[in-house]
Amino acid sequence: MKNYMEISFLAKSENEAFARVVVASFASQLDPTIDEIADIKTAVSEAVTNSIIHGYDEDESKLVYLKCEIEDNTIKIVIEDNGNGIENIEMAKQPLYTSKPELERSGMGFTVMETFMDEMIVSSILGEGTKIVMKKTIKSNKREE
Amino acid sequence: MKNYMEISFLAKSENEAFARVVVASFASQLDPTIDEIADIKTAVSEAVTNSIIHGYDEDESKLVYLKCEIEDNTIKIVIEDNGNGIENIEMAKQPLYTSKPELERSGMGFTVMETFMDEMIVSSILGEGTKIVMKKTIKSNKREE
Amino acid sequence: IGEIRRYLRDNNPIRVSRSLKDIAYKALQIRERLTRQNSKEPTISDIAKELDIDREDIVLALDAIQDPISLFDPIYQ
Ligand SMILES: Nc1ncnc2c1ncn2[C@@H]1O[C@H](COP(=O)(O)OP(=O)(O)O)[C@@H](O)[C@H]1O
Ligand SMILES: Nc1ncnc2c1ncn2[C@@H]1O[C@H](COP(=O)(O)OP(=O)(O)O)[C@@H](O)[C@H]1O
Ligand SMILES: [Mg+2]
Ligand SMILES: [Mg+2]
Repeated sequence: MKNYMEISFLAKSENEAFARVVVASFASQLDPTIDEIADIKTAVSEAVTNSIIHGYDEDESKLVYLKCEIEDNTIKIVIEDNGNGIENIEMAKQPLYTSKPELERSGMGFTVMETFMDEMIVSSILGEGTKIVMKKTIKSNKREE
Repeated sequence: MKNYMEISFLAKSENEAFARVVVASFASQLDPTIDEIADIKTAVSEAVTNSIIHGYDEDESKLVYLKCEIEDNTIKIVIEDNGNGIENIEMAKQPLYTSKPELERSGMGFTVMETFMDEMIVSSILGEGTKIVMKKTIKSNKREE
Repeated sequence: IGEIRRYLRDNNPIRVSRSLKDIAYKALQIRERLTRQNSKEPTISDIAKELDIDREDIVLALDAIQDPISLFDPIYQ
């Protein structure tokens, strides 16, 4: 199976739940389990929240870009912003590292994305923006019944 | 309240259900009733189906474009394709008119959109594509409580 | 082979499609109850509050029990 969609939306916190459901609904074509969809939704939430809070400093006039590609049983999700960018990606990916401790961030966003998805790649240019590419293969629909 | 999103997706029939969930879930920010959500979903389904079947003759490599804008209690939905276009819009809008009777189309798509939404405007250029603009104001969240 | 079958059955995780239907039926029950209680249709937030899930998730769930979309029905029903 092959499918594709892309969406952009304002960097408003209300749109985080929206983005999660958009991806969940697109991914549902792969007939995932509840756990698999929960993993995907959590990873998307973390990435979108990062774009809103860190990328755009909550400037609600900016846009977050999301692309989904399905190929066979794998969904590839790309989340991008044209925001602040990350100076040191290795440091940012460390568990518990956060540049906004004052907002009571947990610093676990990247760790969650890496744990819940099969693959996660971060690329970023300071002052230009950040792009997260995540992949997950839905294995469960290969079962015999 | 103000919000905005735009999405594009392949002209595959699977994406009709996806598109209506995307719009309905965006519209849920206006706190509609289940009935109001059903109206919006039905209208979006009709417009997206038209783009896939009539605009693109089911060429799944083409893209359907959808934009949603929320302002106060009104949602504006724009659905566009770069497909065949409509020669005579007035005729196309007539109840029961269909150019594809062989596909057992009902010819009621435009009538449904007009009935379920507060406003519907069709524009089209033959050989270039079709654009449907629909609006609906959600009244239920104006209720006193 | 019987054992493998049983293993597969016992470890057959719940499909999302199934759980969405459960949520949707619950949402419709809550709608019935609230409509009776308040003599008006509840909004999606009213229902979301009772189920303690996002409005968007209820929309997704309700779509899972939608009749196969019929382009004929809405007008004539
Ligand atoms: N989209 C982004 N734009 C700019 N900086 C980001 C972005 N995403 C993550 N970061 C940086 O990486 C750090 C770690 O991110 P994360 O693991 O999600 O933790 P948290 O969001 O709790 O701070 C953030 O504190 C921030 O400095
Ligand atoms: N996006 C479109 N591109 C080209 N033609 C269209 C499009 N949408 C509608 N039409 C034309 O308008 C007619 C009426 O549309 P509709 O009321 O939805 O009925 P039906 O889809 O059942 O034919 C179609 O048969 C088709 O000729
Ligand atoms: Mg984070
Ligand atoms: Mg039609």
